[in-house]
Amino acid sequence: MIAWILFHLFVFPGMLFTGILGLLIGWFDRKLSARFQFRKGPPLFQNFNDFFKLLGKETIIVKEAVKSVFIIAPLAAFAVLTLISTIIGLALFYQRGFGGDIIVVMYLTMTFSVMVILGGSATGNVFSSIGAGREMKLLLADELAFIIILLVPIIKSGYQIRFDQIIAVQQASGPFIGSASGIIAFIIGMLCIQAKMTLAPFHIPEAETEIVEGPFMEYSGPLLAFWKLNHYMMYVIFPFLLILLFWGGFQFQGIGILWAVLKYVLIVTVMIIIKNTNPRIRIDTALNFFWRYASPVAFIGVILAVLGV
Amino acid sequence: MGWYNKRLAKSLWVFHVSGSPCNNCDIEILDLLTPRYDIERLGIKLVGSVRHADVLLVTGVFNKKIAPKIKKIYEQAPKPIFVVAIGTCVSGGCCFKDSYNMVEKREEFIPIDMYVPGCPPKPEAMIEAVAKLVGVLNG
Amino acid sequence: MKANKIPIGPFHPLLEEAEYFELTVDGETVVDIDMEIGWMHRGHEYISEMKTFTQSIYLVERICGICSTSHPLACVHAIEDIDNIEIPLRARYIRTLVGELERIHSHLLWIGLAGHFIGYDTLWMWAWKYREPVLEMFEIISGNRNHYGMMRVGGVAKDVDPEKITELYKHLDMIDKKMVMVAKVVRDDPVLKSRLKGVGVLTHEAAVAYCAVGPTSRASGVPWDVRRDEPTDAYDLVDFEVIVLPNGDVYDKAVVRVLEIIESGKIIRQCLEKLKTVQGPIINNVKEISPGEGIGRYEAPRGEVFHYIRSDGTNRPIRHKVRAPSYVNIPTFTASCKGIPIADALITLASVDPCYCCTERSIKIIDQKHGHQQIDLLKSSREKTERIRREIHGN
Amino acid sequence: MAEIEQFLKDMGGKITNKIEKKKRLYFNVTNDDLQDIADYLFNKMGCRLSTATAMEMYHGLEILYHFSLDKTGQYFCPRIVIKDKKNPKVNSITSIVEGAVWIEREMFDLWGIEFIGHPRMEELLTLHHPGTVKKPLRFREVGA
Amino acid sequence: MKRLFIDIPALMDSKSSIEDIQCEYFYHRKNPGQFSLLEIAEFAIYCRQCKDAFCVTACPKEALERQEDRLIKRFNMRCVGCKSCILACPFGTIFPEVINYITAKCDYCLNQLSENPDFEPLCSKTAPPGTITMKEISAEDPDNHIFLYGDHLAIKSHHWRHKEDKV
Ligand code: SF4
Ligand code: SF4
Ligand code: SF4
Ligand code: SF4
Ligand code: SF4
Ligand code: SF4
Ligand code: SF4
Ligand code: SF4
Repeated sequence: MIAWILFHLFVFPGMLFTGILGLLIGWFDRKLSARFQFRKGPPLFQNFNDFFKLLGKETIIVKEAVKSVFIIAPLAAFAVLTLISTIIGLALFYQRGFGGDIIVVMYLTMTFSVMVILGGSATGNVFSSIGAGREMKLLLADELAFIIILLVPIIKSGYQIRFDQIIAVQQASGPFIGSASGIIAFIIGMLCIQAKMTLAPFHIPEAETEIVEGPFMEYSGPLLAFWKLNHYMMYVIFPFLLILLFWGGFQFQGIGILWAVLKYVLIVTVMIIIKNTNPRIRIDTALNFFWRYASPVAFIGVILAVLGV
Repeated sequence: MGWYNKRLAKSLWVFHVSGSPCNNCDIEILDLLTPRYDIERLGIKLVGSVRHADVLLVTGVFNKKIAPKIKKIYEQAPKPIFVVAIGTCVSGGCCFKDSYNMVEKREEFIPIDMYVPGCPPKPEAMIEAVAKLVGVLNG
Repeated sequence: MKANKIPIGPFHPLLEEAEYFELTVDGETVVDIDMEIGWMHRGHEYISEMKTFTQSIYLVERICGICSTSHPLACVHAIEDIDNIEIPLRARYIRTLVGELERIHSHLLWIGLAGHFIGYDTLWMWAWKYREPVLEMFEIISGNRNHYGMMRVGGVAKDVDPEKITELYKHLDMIDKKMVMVAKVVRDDPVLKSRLKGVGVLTHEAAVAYCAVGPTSRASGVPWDVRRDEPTDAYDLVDFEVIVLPNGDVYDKAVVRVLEIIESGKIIRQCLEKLKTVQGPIINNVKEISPGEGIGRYEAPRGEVFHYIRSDGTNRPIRHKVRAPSYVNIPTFTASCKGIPIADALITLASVDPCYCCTERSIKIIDQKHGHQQIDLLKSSREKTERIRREIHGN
Repeated sequence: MAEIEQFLKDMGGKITNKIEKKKRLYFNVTNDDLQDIADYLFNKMGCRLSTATAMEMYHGLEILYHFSLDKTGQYFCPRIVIKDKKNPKVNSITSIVEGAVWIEREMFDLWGIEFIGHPRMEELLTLHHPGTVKKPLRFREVGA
Repeated sequence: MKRLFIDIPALMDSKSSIEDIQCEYFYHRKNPGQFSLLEIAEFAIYCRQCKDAFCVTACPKEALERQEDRLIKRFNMRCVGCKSCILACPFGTIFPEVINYITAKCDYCLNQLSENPDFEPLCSKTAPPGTITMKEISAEDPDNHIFLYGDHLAIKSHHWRHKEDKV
């Protein structure tokens, strides 16, 4: 039993699986982005090379930094993501869940953002602090909409707050994305993900050329490697979450495998296209957008879900 | 360290340090990133923070005002770090070596691993330098 | 405060020369600006005085990679001014050809960067893409992409053969079309227009008081262009217009530059046409420079480059003074930046084209009311563009 | 050249050692007359101050101002000779020509010439220099 | 008339290096004006004025030219300091250290002399005593091997023409 838990946590579908898949899909992202800019893009295993290289580098802890927070933040964030990926993966691949897991995941994603904020502000660097501040505001912006859309599958699955139940309902009666409320929630969900992963147009905290990579500016070596890995793991976690909540999860019989891969790649591709065709927006525009438009729309989705549409 | 070096060779992140150059080397470095030469193919990426760098591209004859800053930059970089000197300026002082405002030994401020001569070196020459560096790392 | 020490100044992601600006702001408005230079001081004048005249030409070429033919040109003009040395006609056309090509490449570089600064990256990519053929033309003419080494006292170092001319025509035809396109974009794009119009105005009076030169002053209605006022080389033999606009804002400066690109294209065509027929030597072999002083200037892409050379009859100068255009243009910030919103500060700084990378993208800002803080200029600049874009396109 | 004649007529009493070349006019003025000459050239004739060159000659330091009359391409170059190499002082023309601020600061930096009446007489190039520099940068004592 | 007087044999014999002599003009300190004087002396006094001058033919940059007064002159904007002329001269009259790529010119400190007739140039102060001096010399004195060149230069050396009784 313990062995299985460890296996799930560290190998499949947790740390190892998510990490590797994330790095691969990260390559996909870079390659596609390069094609958008008429370039060739990096080779397939680029992200692995980057990751292992960073592991071997020196870690510089800045004098001004709060040492413990500085070190713990990326590792804790990594642990949080591993946990999320395990929970989501278990639901997706083994149809296993536990009561309230959806709420746990919700809290964990929030914890991750908090880790970024802590890590950024721990460095004592102005630019990092600006980045951390922006991350905080972005969290404020997208969190409400994110929580609201989580309600939709819960309502639609008959007030089940378990992933396995949500999947079961969808497999029985078709994915939620087929319904009006489902599609609304899915679209808002995509936007929230874009913000949570700080991809364009919401890459405000990491604005590379402006504030020199934001919260992660002062990180180097293994700690930076973990931040990068975290980033790529999110490329797995969030699309999986969307598939799980709205798109009926994965089936692993026959054509189902292909279909599963397709679903995943489709979501990621859409994310990358959004990322490459949009300029950066301002933080208050983002706040405005989420509070004024996204959240109310998400709320309409919830009402529709209650009405059963 | 062979395995690690191979990883390193495939993932060189560069940071650009300019110490009183004439800009031309810098422009040619930027040219490397444009679609025409696209060094991301080789895993090379221009990063914005010196903390993320594996390679420092140094240009220019350091004048006395900027040299201490360059030393500081080097200290901020995580080791192992490679320093590639782009242009004749860094390697030989070019035509500025007689000036009163130049530091005499640039190596005192930043240990240089590789020189790419040329004024400015062609982008192809810089790519070759990278290839050499990769070759060294691969053993 | 540690913020002052962040090496954001000298070393910034997209290649910077080190230059340090200090803005004093009151709320959102810039009230004062201070600049610190000297990170690039290499003692050119001093070195030049230890070299021969011929060596000096190649030395001043290395003042900067962007104006890398304007300085040698002004330098040879100064040497030739000492003795009124005659230059063969063919050499004059070649000099003009190289000088105008450089103007195109430099202005394109600026337009691209200005686009980047206001968050208009398409323009950036465009401009830089079309800059490549210009560099190729340089490679055809001189064999090098950047430092051409074409100038000599009394002429030029390399000839332009007929087969080179045909190839240059090919490149030129291509660039010409694109340039008209770029000009159209800069002049007609509503977003660009409302983003740049009325921003960072340098009044006519201020331009005169600060002795500004080049596009910076011509956009403020100061109609001076060394090419026309003191025609050297082939400038009195070719037709071109001096572009002067009245308003002094960033928009006018941009328009002056794009129109100049088109004018340069015309000049290049005329030169190539003449080079087909005008034959003769390309250098007048100079034996000796007599004692005396000479002033040479050339209208570089950024304005008048000024060289003063004093000779004592030997083969090296006893005083060589160089004044680059940015040196007089940068102090105009004091006039043009006061009272403008922070979001406009960066593009205003960039508008005089202070050597492409002189302008810092993030600047230490001292807020008179709230103490020190860091504000991201590039960001606020881009945000404003975004805002205008929304207003124009309706969300 | 009408401008030169007019100039010589109005200011002829203040200038010495006139050297006339094609489109160039070099002449010596005294420190006291400098501001008058600059005022005349800049405000009355509409010249532009290209720059000023300081140089070290056997008899002391020289400052050569370059006023450009852009309409005709004519240059007027007033020259000032400072005999006192140890402690050179000149009247500043910044009150007349705003653009001279940096030019004069640079001369202070390189040659140690002090400009009387300059609003901000401090180094331009070596301001906040981290190391110790021998100032002024260019000045060498003759015979050393 | 005051002339700058150079005693070349004494200068060559003196142990101090010729490079140590300084010139009043700081900007050409590393290569002071005496070199140009020595060059003049070489071409004026030692040179045999070959009819078909080897040095002129040898120069790849056409920097050497025979002037109307039959003396050879080097034009320094053309000379690249290759020293071929030195190799070519069959009489060994051109000394390598004198033919410089970067040249400086002596103006006999005329400016300073006009202000102060008793002026003593820096070269005279820094040279071995007696080898370079500013002094009153009214006429050539072949018996003491003192020859004039131009208005301001007096050279003490063995003139080949005088030796062969051609003057
Ligand atoms: S030859 Fe070129 S690279 Fe060498 S010192 Fe001279 S300018 Fe520099
Ligand atoms: S090596 Fe040449 S091109 Fe490069 S910075 Fe130095 S002078 Fe400029
Ligand atoms: S004005 Fe700028 S681009 Fe031109 S030479 Fe000077 S530094 Fe270079
Ligand atoms: S006489 Fe004067 S100029 Fe001539 S070498 Fe002596 S010090 Fe120099
Ligand atoms: S050293 Fe000068 S003069 Fe003599 S051969 Fe060479 S180039 Fe000619
Ligand atoms: S050094 Fe000068 S003269 Fe000699 S071969 Fe080279 S270019 Fe020709
Ligand atoms: S120096 Fe040597 S290689 Fe050169 S020409 Fe003379 S003998 Fe030939
Ligand atoms: S070869 Fe010698 S002796 Fe003959 S002219 Fe030339 S320098 Fe004089």
